[in-house]
Amino acid sequence: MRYVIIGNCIAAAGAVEGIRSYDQKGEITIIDGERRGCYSRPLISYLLAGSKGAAGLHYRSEAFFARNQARVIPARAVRIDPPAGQVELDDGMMIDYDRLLLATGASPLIPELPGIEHPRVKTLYTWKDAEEIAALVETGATAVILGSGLIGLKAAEALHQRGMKVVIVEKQEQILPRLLSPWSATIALRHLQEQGIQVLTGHQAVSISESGEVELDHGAKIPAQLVIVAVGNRPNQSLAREAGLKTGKGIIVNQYLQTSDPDIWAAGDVIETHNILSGAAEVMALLPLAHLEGYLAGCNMAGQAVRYPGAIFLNAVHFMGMHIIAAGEPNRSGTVLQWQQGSSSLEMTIDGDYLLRYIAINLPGITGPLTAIVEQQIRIELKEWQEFIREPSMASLPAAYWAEMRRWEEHGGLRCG
Amino acid sequence: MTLSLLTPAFSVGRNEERCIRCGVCVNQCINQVHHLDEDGFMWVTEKNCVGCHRCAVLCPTQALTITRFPLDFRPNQYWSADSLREIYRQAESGGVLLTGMGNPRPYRSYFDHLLLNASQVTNPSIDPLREPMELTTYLGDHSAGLSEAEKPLLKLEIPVMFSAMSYGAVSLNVQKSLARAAREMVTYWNTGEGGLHDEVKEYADCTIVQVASGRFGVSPDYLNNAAAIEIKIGQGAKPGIGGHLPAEKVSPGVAQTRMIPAWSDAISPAPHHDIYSIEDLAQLIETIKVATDFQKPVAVKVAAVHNISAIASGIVRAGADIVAIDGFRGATGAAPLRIRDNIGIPIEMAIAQVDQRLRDEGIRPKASLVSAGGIRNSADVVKILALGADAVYIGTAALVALGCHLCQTCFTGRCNWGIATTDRQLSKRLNPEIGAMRAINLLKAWEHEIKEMMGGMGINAVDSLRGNRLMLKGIGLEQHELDLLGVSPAGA
Amino acid sequence: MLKLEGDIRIPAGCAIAAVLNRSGQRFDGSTIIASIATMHKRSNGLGGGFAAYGVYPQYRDHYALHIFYDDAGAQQMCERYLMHHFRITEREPVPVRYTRKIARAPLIWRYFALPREDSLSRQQLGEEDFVAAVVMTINSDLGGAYVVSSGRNMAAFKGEGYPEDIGEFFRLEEYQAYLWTAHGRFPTNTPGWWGGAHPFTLLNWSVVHNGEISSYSTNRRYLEMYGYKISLQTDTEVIAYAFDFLMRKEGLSLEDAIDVIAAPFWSKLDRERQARLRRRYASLLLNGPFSIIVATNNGLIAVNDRIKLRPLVAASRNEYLYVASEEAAIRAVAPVLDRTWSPGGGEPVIGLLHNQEGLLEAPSTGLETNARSA
Amino acid sequence: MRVQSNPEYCLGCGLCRLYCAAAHDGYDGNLLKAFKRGTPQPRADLIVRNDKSWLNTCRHCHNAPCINACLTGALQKDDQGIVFIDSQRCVGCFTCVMVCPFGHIQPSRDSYRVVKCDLCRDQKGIPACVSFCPNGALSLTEEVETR
Repeated sequence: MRYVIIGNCIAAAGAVEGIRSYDQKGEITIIDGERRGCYSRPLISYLLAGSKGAAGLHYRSEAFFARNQARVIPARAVRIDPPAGQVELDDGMMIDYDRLLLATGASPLIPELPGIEHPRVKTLYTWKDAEEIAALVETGATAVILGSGLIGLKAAEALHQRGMKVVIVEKQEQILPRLLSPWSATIALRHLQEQGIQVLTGHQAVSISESGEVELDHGAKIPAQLVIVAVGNRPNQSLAREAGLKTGKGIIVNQYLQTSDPDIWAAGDVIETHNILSGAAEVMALLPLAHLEGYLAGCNMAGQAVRYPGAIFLNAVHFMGMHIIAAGEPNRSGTVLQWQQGSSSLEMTIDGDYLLRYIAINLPGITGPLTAIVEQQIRIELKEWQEFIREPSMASLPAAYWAEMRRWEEHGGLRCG
Repeated sequence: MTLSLLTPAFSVGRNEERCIRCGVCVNQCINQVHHLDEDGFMWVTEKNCVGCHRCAVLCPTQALTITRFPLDFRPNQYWSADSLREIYRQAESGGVLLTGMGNPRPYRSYFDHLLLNASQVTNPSIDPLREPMELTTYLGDHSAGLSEAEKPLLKLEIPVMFSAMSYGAVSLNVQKSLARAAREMVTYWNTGEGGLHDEVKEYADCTIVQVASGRFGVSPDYLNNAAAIEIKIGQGAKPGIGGHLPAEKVSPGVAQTRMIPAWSDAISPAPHHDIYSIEDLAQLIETIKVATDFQKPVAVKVAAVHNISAIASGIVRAGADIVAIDGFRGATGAAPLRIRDNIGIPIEMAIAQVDQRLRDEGIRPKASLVSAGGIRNSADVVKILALGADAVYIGTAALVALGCHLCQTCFTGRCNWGIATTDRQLSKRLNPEIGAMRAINLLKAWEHEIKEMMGGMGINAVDSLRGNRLMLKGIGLEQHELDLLGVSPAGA
Repeated sequence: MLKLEGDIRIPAGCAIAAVLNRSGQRFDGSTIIASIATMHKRSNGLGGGFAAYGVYPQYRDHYALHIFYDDAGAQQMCERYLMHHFRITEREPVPVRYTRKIARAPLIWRYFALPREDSLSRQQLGEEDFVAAVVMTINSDLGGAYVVSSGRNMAAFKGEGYPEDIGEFFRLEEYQAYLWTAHGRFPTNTPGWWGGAHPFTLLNWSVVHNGEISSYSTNRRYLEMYGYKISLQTDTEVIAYAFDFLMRKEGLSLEDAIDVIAAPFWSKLDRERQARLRRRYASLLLNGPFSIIVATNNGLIAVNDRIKLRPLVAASRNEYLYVASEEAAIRAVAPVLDRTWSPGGGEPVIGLLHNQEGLLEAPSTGLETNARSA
Repeated sequence: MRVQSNPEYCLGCGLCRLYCAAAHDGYDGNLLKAFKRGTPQPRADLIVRNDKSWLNTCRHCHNAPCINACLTGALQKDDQGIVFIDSQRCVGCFTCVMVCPFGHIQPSRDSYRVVKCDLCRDQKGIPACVSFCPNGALSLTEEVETR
């Protein structure tokens, strides 16, 4: 059996583990378009900040691939020929596959702005990006960050640590709009500001001048040494599309992570994932899902039939000493419970007897159970949550949760995997 | 209330170089001796300390020492510190002094004045590691002729049984521990007078159920869910008085097992109100035998009192298959201090006298003799068997194996070791798996030692130790004591 | 002051031997003397003795009472007591041969006697129980008198000295018997008392014994419960009484009696009856090292303790059965043997006269009846 | 393989936490030194709820969510099936904390990384919590793999 994986990323590593759980013999070939090995994308901001060396970026070492007998080819795939069962590489080589995994990931969105092509306007998505930005860092100079999502904030943190003045420009009225509620965003914002980061919400850039000056929609102009564009990502599905696979916002897969072509699977940021809470298929570009999806796709490629039940939105981000963890459905409303003490806060949205979403700031310890409660839709009455939120801790988690945990331990039954 | 004149009994020492403020002492002491405040200061309330050592044993850095509170009265050989304190207590409370466990007073222990024999040259000692060494013991009426049907007997692979300790006086986990150990070692545990909890019913084959004056939990099912039935007339710790399980210990589990309302006092009358004479006892024995279809031996337990020989003879003649005699060192969950410390006679004397009396009357084969109260170790077992007992009951020793530190405050129900309590949180502290293992270990250790001692004597069956008083010599005893024990002095 | 046997319990090592002619043919005492003499080193000159069966055919219905007296006063007192309970047909000193090797001999007399009818009915006892009671009373209550043997057509000869010297002293070459047992003693002090030597007897039972019963006190206190008076404090006495109790009083077979005194281990019991016997007679298990020869008029049984802590060898040749502590003692008198074997622990060697099924039925059952009516 | 906690016999004394902390944070498991000199942190927390308490240890799940979620590859499973963390690679993102349904993985005191049960794989013998539990409430078990 010849397994080919396009993309040497988190999902690819998961797929290798999945395949090798069931098939010790088949050939595994990984096509590494970035030619950087299997590294962890979120760590590039640490590289930029200087807190982590290049060696620390690797998600799986070369030894891992050697041990699992996975051949890594430093090349970019340019075309897939499903009828022939071949992948064409940028050097013209053709690779035969029996089972193919598309783990092509995503790319940053680039807004159409005058001056966006300016050489000091960068995205922070790849290792190469980080190196290029690092070369432009100038202590004391200003860096403007467009977007206050995860990448924007991690970029802000890194540049701040490198001694730059950082200005974040966020089009929405709050920071981290996809992650936080307005209430919790205010708390986070205060923290950012206390750390010396300037945040302009409700504004967007309209142009970038020759000198690198960023002009905002209300006319303000910020002279910048460096502009980082972090306004979102988009799945890299051109290969799939050209090969005739069904796509939507991302590649469309069934519950076995199989594309419309039965010999081709897809995993990671490039696919549409079933959102357990909304029931819709959505692009959920979340690292924790990438590994699991890769793993399950790998299992299935090796002949298993393991179902992927889908996922929920969840994210943990850490910047400038603040830990934000949030999971659940941001778009549905319900009863909101809030708790705040010192720098910690917790906000929970409850619909009927179900927890829809939580946002925990500097309160990481209890988030695992809360995620499980959201994801597994464990039924817990509102009044129990009202009791819990008085003093949120592991010990005060509702009894129904512990009962469910005992049931899992006795019978197994985590829905994922 | 005026100032109490009582000073603490114990002093709690904390080595600051070792204390790491982990709080284990705080969370383990139900008496709230230790307190850790928000500023990291440790406080002790010494007057609450009963000297049970729970904190010191669990302290991971051995930072704690418990000593007697160093406050001496002016020396007085007659008015001891204890006698003064007892008066202070009564002057403050106006009540009977309560205590737990057995008589601690320095009366002579005859066990400590008896020495065992061993073989040298003229006959070989036997090595129990190389040769079989039999401790198999059958308790009951052995008098039936070979042509008659044999009477029901209890088979023991070690002549050591666990004394009656009721659920209520002790936690259910104690009973579970002892029941498992009894089964593993092929011996018996005794329910005491508190009925039989559902969770220990499965141990019927190694259970002796007790029928005492309170008749708690007694039913035909109860009698039949056992290997033998014991009628308790009295116990060594408090001869002549009944029992009182304070309401605080009558948890719903205890209540259900005893068939009484929860959180109410469980009172056992001093006498059985259907036994005012020996013939009444004979009738109860017969009744129980009928109720159990003559399939189970019936034991009668009495405290060792002054005329024990005559009493025992009467009990045998009343039809008991086993006579259990509880010496004055026998323990209890609760007893008035004056009674515990001043009533009864030593078990060594009682067994020696009863065994001889039953032989003199030619009725010794009609019943087995079980010695209870104050058996501390395997040598005590060997000595009491040589004096004439068929087997022993151990209570205190068994509880000590489970963790009891003899603080003598069982009656409070606040046992830090999870033994003499029915509180759920405290009961947890005795994991019956560990309890059983420890009790089994104790019996196995004694088994080895008994075999070593028997082997030394050149005896390879416990049958030949029973009543073998030539194996004993008295040391430091007066002639009349030697005569009563039926042994000769060391050197003679 | 040294205490006598009976005042204290004295452990002893020993030699034992027995020769039986199964057809009841009698032979003189020189054979058994030669046999026991071979094991000279197993004794130390402080005790030797013999039991002989078939020696008094002319008085086979009488109880032959051999009695030691310390002095004439004791004899007078004892004889008065005897007269009270027995009709005495014959009374004479036991003939002896004085030699230098034997010293401190007591007065040794023998009586051929039958119980007095009136005395018997007064006591409300069977004849044998009656005789046993008289013997025990003399031994325990009458100072200076000691009944050496009290059976029918049998006698015990014993004293202080090496067994071969005792044999010479009692002129055993002049006696004819079909069954002889012998004993050479190695006591661990010098009791200087003739009564302490083996064999020990009661009625027709005689026991010679090598060993020490560690269960002595247990066995003794059990037997005392049934009226046995233990006067000598010897293991041998206890063994004799144990057999008397089990077989004569409790009516056990020989096999059952062996299963009691040398009971198999619980783990090796193969019959429920053995277990029952062990449970009922637990206190009669003889525990400790021993080899014993128990004899009656019908024959003998030799047995070891159950883990064989003392030596015992058996052999046969034609009508003869030999038992001894050492094979040499047998070879010395019977160089050619059909079979020799070393019985295992608790495994009895049983030698019975022809046509006898057990040790107990006396060959003179009929005669006993005659004796009573006479 | 995992440590199983039996609330029925857990006393809530917390010795497991103490010995766990000492076993992991230097001083060779010397409790006294570890606590007097350092600020050791237990790898598993004791949960005390009303009348019950238990050690919330790692279940060492098969297809462990924490491993799936780990950004850096710091969380791994060894040949014995023990899920452990390579602290050098942990950046303290707490994604694993977020996805551990049992709430076992916890931030370190300094918040720069996470700590979790590793069954004392660096030491010989059974885990410290199990060996020092005074009441047998903890046991090392092979069974029950939570998926």
